[in-house]
Amino acid sequence: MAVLLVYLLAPFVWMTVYSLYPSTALQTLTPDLDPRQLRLDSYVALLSDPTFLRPLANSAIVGIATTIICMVLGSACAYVLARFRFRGRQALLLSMLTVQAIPVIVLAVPLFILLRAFGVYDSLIGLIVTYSAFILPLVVWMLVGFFEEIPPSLERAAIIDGCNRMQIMVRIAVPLAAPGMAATAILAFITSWSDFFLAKVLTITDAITLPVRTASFQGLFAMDYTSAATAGVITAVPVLVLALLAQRWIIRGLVEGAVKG
Amino acid sequence: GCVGANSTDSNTGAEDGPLAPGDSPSGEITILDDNTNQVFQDSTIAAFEAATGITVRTYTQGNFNDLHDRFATLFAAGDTSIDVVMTWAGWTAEFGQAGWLQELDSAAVPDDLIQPALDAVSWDGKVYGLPKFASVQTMFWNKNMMGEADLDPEAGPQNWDEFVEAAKAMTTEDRWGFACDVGNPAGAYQNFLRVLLLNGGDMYDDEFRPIFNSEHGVEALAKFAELLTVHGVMDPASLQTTNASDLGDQFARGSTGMVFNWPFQYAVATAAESQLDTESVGNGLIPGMSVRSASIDGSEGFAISKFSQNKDAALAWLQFAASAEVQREIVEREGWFPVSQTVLEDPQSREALPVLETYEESTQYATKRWGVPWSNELDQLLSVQISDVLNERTSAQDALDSAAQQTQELVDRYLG
Amino acid sequence: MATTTRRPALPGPRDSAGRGRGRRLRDFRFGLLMAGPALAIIVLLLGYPMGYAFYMSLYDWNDKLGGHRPFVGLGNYVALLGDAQVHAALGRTLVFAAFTVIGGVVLAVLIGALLNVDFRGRTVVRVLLLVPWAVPPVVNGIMWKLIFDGATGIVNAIGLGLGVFDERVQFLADPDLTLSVLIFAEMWKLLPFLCLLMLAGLQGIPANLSKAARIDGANAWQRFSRIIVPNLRVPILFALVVQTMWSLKVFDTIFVLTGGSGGPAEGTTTINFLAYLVTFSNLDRGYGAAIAVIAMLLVLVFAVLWVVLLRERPKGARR
Amino acid sequence: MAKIELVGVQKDYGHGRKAVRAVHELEYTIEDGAFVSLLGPSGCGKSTTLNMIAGLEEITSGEILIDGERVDDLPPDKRDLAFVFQDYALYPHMSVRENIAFGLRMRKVDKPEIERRVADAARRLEISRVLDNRPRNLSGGQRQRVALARAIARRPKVFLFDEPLSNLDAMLRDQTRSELKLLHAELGATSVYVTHDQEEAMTLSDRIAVMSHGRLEQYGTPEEIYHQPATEFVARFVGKPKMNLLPAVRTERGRFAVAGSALEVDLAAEPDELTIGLRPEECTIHLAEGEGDAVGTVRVVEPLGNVSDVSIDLNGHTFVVRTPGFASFRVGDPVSVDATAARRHAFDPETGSRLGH
Amino acid sequence: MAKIELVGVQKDYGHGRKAVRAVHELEYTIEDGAFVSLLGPSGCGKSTTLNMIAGLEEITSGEILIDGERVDDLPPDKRDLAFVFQDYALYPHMSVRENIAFGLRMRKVDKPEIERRVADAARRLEISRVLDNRPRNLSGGQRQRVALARAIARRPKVFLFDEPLSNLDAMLRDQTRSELKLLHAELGATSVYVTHDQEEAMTLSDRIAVMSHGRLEQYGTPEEIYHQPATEFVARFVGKPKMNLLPAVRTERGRFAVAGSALEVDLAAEPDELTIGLRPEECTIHLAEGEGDAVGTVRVVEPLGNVSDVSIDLNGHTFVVRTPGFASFRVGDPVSVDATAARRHAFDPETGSRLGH
Ligand SMILES: Nc1ncnc2c1ncn2[C@@H]1O[C@H](COP(=O)(O)OP(=O)(O)OP(=O)(O)O)[C@@H](O)[C@H]1O
Ligand SMILES: Nc1ncnc2c1ncn2[C@@H]1O[C@H](COP(=O)(O)OP(=O)(O)OP(=O)(O)O)[C@@H](O)[C@H]1O
Ligand SMILES: [Mg+2]
Ligand SMILES: [Mg+2]
Repeated sequence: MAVLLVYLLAPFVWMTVYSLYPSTALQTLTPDLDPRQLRLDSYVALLSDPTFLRPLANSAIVGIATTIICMVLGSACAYVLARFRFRGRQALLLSMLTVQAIPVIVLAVPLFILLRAFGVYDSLIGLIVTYSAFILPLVVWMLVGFFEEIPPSLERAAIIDGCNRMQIMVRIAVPLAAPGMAATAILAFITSWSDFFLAKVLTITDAITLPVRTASFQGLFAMDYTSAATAGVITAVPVLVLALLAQRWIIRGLVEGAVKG
Repeated sequence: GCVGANSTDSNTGAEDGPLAPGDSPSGEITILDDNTNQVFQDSTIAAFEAATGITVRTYTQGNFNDLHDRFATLFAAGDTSIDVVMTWAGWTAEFGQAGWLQELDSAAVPDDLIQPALDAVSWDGKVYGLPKFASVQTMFWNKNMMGEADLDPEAGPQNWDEFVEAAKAMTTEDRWGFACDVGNPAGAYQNFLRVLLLNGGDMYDDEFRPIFNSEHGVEALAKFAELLTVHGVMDPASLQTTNASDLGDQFARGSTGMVFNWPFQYAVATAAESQLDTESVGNGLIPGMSVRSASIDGSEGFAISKFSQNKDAALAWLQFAASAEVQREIVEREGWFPVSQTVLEDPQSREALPVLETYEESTQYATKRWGVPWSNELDQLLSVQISDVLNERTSAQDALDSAAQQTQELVDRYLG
Repeated sequence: MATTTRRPALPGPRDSAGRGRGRRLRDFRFGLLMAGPALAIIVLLLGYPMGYAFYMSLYDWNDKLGGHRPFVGLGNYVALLGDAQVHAALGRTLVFAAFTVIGGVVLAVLIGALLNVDFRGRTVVRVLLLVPWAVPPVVNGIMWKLIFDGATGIVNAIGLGLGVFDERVQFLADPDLTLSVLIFAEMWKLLPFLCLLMLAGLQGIPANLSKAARIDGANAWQRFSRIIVPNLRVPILFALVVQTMWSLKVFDTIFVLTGGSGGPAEGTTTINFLAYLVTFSNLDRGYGAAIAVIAMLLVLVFAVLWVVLLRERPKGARR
Repeated sequence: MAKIELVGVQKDYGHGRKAVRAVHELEYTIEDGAFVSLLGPSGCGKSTTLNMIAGLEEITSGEILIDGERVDDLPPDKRDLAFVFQDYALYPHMSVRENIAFGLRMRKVDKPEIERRVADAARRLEISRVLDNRPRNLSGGQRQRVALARAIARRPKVFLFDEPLSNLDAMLRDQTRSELKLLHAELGATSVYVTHDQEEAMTLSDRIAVMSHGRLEQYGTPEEIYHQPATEFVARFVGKPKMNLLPAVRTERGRFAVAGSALEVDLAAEPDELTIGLRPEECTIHLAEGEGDAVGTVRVVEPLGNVSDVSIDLNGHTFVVRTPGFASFRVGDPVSVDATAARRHAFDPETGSRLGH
Repeated sequence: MAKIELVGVQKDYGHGRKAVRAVHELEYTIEDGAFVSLLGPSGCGKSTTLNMIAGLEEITSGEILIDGERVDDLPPDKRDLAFVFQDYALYPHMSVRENIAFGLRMRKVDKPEIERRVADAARRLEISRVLDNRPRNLSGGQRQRVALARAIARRPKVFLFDEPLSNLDAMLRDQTRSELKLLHAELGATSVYVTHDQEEAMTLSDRIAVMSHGRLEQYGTPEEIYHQPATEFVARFVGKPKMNLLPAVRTERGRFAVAGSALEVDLAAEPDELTIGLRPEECTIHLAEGEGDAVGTVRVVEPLGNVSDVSIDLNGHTFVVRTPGFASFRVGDPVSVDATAARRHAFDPETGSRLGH
């Protein structure tokens, strides 16, 4: 188990170390981990650099907005798919999963043209809408599983108690699926927060996101490992914190729905 | 930058012909540059605005590695929000051929431009922009290591054999005589092109037939590979080094005796964190095999987007950036080479940047880049072959024959 | 597909012939109102580009040829068949997928079984399993570069320090080694999720099954191989399907780990990455789109393959 | 106030050729204030019937009238009824108080009134102390009470119960059953109660509707059901231990012999062959004294404390007799059966319907 | 062939300060060939005891001997026993045939022998026709039989059952119970049977071990358990309807009055206060004729067919009497109780242990 723990943590820890020490101290055969060498310079530098803060803010805005859109539209859609029987339902559900198979590469150029046509290229709105489209199928797929787990008798009880469909969804189904919804929301956030490729293609300047900025420390004439590691840590920490805070729900939500035969 | 869809402007009428300087351009322009230069942001823009009355609405720096994809998407969609883009030899050919860059009239081109720098913004006889700085590789060496190896620290090796001997002498348990950056396709191409020129070879003949698999080429590649496989003087990490900056850092760490690198190496090697200083950095011509020396070009410039709505103003920026005033600053503050002969010959420049001397010397020898529309494909296929050679999976002859044959297909596709 | 069995038919409000037409109409309107926006976004932003991409793949659409883009029908697809670069990329993709998907799932089952045993600190390990999962791919790429760099990476420092290697190993210089590093990096990121998947599956297996097998005289390995694994069929299938999709889509890590090149010497250029290079570096959009379409088909083929391979024998079938 | 009439009610699931009839032509009336159980084995259509009364399922054909009014097109919440589900269907995200109040809030009852009713319902069911808990923190019995409280707080005309006790353990079930009976006596509202447990149906109901395969087998008081089962199915389903049902052939007029055995029964019936039914607790056995006396051998003795059930092998047929105390019989003992004191039931072997009185 | 002795067996879950004792000092012997039930409410340690006998749980202290040999360190498969689980624990991915054969295959029994035994077990339990099905395609009753078949195919010395009938519906449960009893008679192997259903324990067992809170309350034959309950717990737990247990105070020597009511009972016991126990089926009631005669009022009447249970309010205490037939009593009737014919049970109100004989 210790081995497993080291395996899980060591890489990330090493990157954190990298962000805290001058790279000259580490790029040798005997890394010098003298704590006196420890410095937060690179964090201070990055967190006071507008060209880094802007992407940070962009990512946060895009992540939150995407999550909200996905959860609102996704739960409405998933609820219908979970509770109504109609022809093509299975196919629709499956296609939600199949969307996962689409390589983003193939969509980049057409998406660009589309966003440009609507005047939302290189804007946060453009990213939000695009991410929503990519993440929604996954959200719907997961939420359908959660909604289906709600005992039908609860909804029947609500009908008897005088709820209409909308009220059932808002007052019964959604609160009951809360753990699953939380997990799904976090997944949605992480997915949009982590995306690199679409952000790379669909933004130039204004709407650059954190991963793009983070990757850009690999410059042609300026490979700044310390900053890259720092940016890596800064990019990863919010999702790590989120994931750890909500770990119980995530494990349940992410995995159990998938496992139930 | 927001995207203005298909607005028709006064300038579109001139779309078909090359662009000549207009009278008193005005208005706004948007510039998308890479992040090599700080000087524009720091002072040039203000000076430009003061001098011309044109407003630079936004000046944005992108990461060089990201820019290609962005430009490609922008141009493909006919984006009108960017007026000026950064360019270099590869992109000039590629985007120029795609019809995405505005051709310039000869009236717009200053006449004292250094040839390789002008080449970097030209393709197929047309000029698509103006250079913003010149960049040529020279040799840098670690004088301390030279001294420790009982070599004369002041005089670098004069030819390839001396170079190999010096590299051998400097290679120890944890130091290497030589290192380079063949880790990615562009690097592979550059390193090959350099030795090819050093051995008196060339990429194409007059009809753009690939001839790099000539005897010169094969011998050059073989000799290059021998650094690693026979002499053991090339740091094996060179095979994974994907950019010049890693190489520069490596040299600055004092673990490599000699590198062929771009001008910025000097600044890196003499910076505070470096193990070296002005005293211990040696600089000179790259030693040749069958010729005295040769080098490769990495000059950058600005070009005007075909979809720009204010090409006159954009041209004004291009010209301003190439002007002596700005070029001096680039030399003094950033350590790049100037694009104009005038500034190059100015003693003041020489004083600010000692390596300029080597640069001036190098202008006597072949300095090429061969930016072509198929640069990306070529880099890619060449990198596979060169990697095979370096890993001793194939011979230099077979590798280059195969590469030449594939290149011929590309030439046919793009020029046929 | 595995997932078709997953949705039990729930007794929802059902309508019968002749009556309740009003209710049906209400339901329909409600359904449309609720599901409509999401479906519209998905169809517009995924459906349209998909169609457009397919359309592009039917043209010799190379931006560097100027505006000239002749219709070639399936020409791009035909060209694909004879393209050595594509073949090589496909081969790499299969190797990568074989390790990450099959290797990943096998390891996940084993580790999952280990984690399912009660031991102190089990919860801690389970929670920490989320760490790799949450690390963004770009960061993942940077991280492994810092670790495996041939000149400055910590692995070399440790390896040399412990005397495991005689000299620095250039992990990222040799195409095959780099692919291994990539597989390793991806494994790190994906294994935890697969383990969680298996854990959840394992917890769904009644504890008494194992006890019954003990009474029946099965030893630990027999219980694992004959009782536990067959009962993990559904999670394994799900893992195979989604992991196949994810593995064949990997892009960010490759991009960052190899400085955007898919190198060295195309060593990490998977079919997906090749589609990127062709589309964005070479600006050969028609051909790139065709490669991407093929990549997508490949995923679907595998997904179907898994389902067929692991589908339960029809009931009553004899061994 | 609430009389429920079922008129030719049928229910099909699915459409067209795939349609399956779950309920066939139900026709009976549940009187105002009555407690009626729907009794039958799993899958016989009990829940379907209840759901149709509630309006949770549509009726395929026929009509349901509440107080003489057709309710077919009335949504459930307009029918003024409360439903207690087998799994209680408590809202897990609400406290007990909110659970009870929810139906009232949805009906826009004003706040003070809601509070009064919640308090009242909680008091009756002795759950006042757990009003602020979440359902998950309650025991099974408490949850059951919350479900009941939620129903009675609404003060509906009709209560519908779908196997409300089946998730409780045996002891709690018996206790709650008694309380349910008291509650109904107090409230007096019409109640329809679905169960597959004949004991529950017998002890609780004014009338029982026994169903099988979607059809009504018998509708009557517990006493009628027990003493005058209308069909062989009802006879077998009601009573514990099960009624002995044996094929019999007429030996002479008014006298029938249980197939192949020495057990003979007097019965005024016409056919040559019929199924005879004798309740185990109305028969007696004694050790056979001589060879001729024996009609069977003891197979199993199951002591229950005050009584023991003895299974006898009657020439291949099993015959059960309930005897008092810990029976002294041993497995293999030859015994003779005395059925003279037993009420005789006879059924048509073909149709299963009751013969004679 | 298989006598099981428990000597001071204890079981703690958890370690150190967090340890919880699930089973306390069990000490009894299960004779060879006997059918012994472990009876008690949920959580009393029945399964834990059974698992310790099986070797699925370790013993914290004490010893278990099978045929005089300590088995503490023997793994389950070396103890030669079969286990039938409450949820049957059939391997879902194997056919019925494979399920039955699995234990034999693991023991390297040769093929023809396996086939013979599988066929034999299937025949006995009448599941030959479903041998090639997967468990999920079987009904609950069939699954139960497969679990039994799997156990008997092994032909072990000892059978262990953990509530094997509790997942069956009432009818099937009664039927399977009888069959189980027959099966035991045929096979004669020592059987230990865990249940919380007193009826099952009574009807099936040679001896019953009643447990509560991890402790043994009484070990004896069904008759002893029923007629001589050793503790108040046993008295309350065994018998249906439940024994009436009421606090009583001595009024005069040998005479006790049930707290605050007119019901008096003769009893030869010493203490001033005790708990008196009377079985409902041993008491009778009649309508009170005059005021003075009445000792209580009828609260609930629950007809069961041949008998009815009448709950009486005895000055705040509930007293149940079982009366024959459909009782004619009505709720509110004043009645008097006659307990003269009833066996008297008396318990110490503090310790709960039996007083007197
Ligand atoms: N939504 C449905 N779709 C199709 N068939 C159904 C549906 N609901 C019930 N049925 C079928 O209708 C029949 C009657 O079902 P119902 O639920 O009314 O039985 P029940 O008597 O309540 O049984 P149980 O005691 O198991 O609850 C069954 O055969 C069942 O399979
Ligand atoms: N693995 C365990 N860890 C900790 N405590 C346990 C464990 N298993 C059982 N217990 C505790 O031991 C006690 C006895 O449990 P056991 O399962 O033997 O009860 P039981 O009589 O079989 O009950 P049931 O009828 O519910 O099956 C219970 O209080 C239970 O909570
Ligand atoms: Mg039902
Ligand atoms: Mg148990």
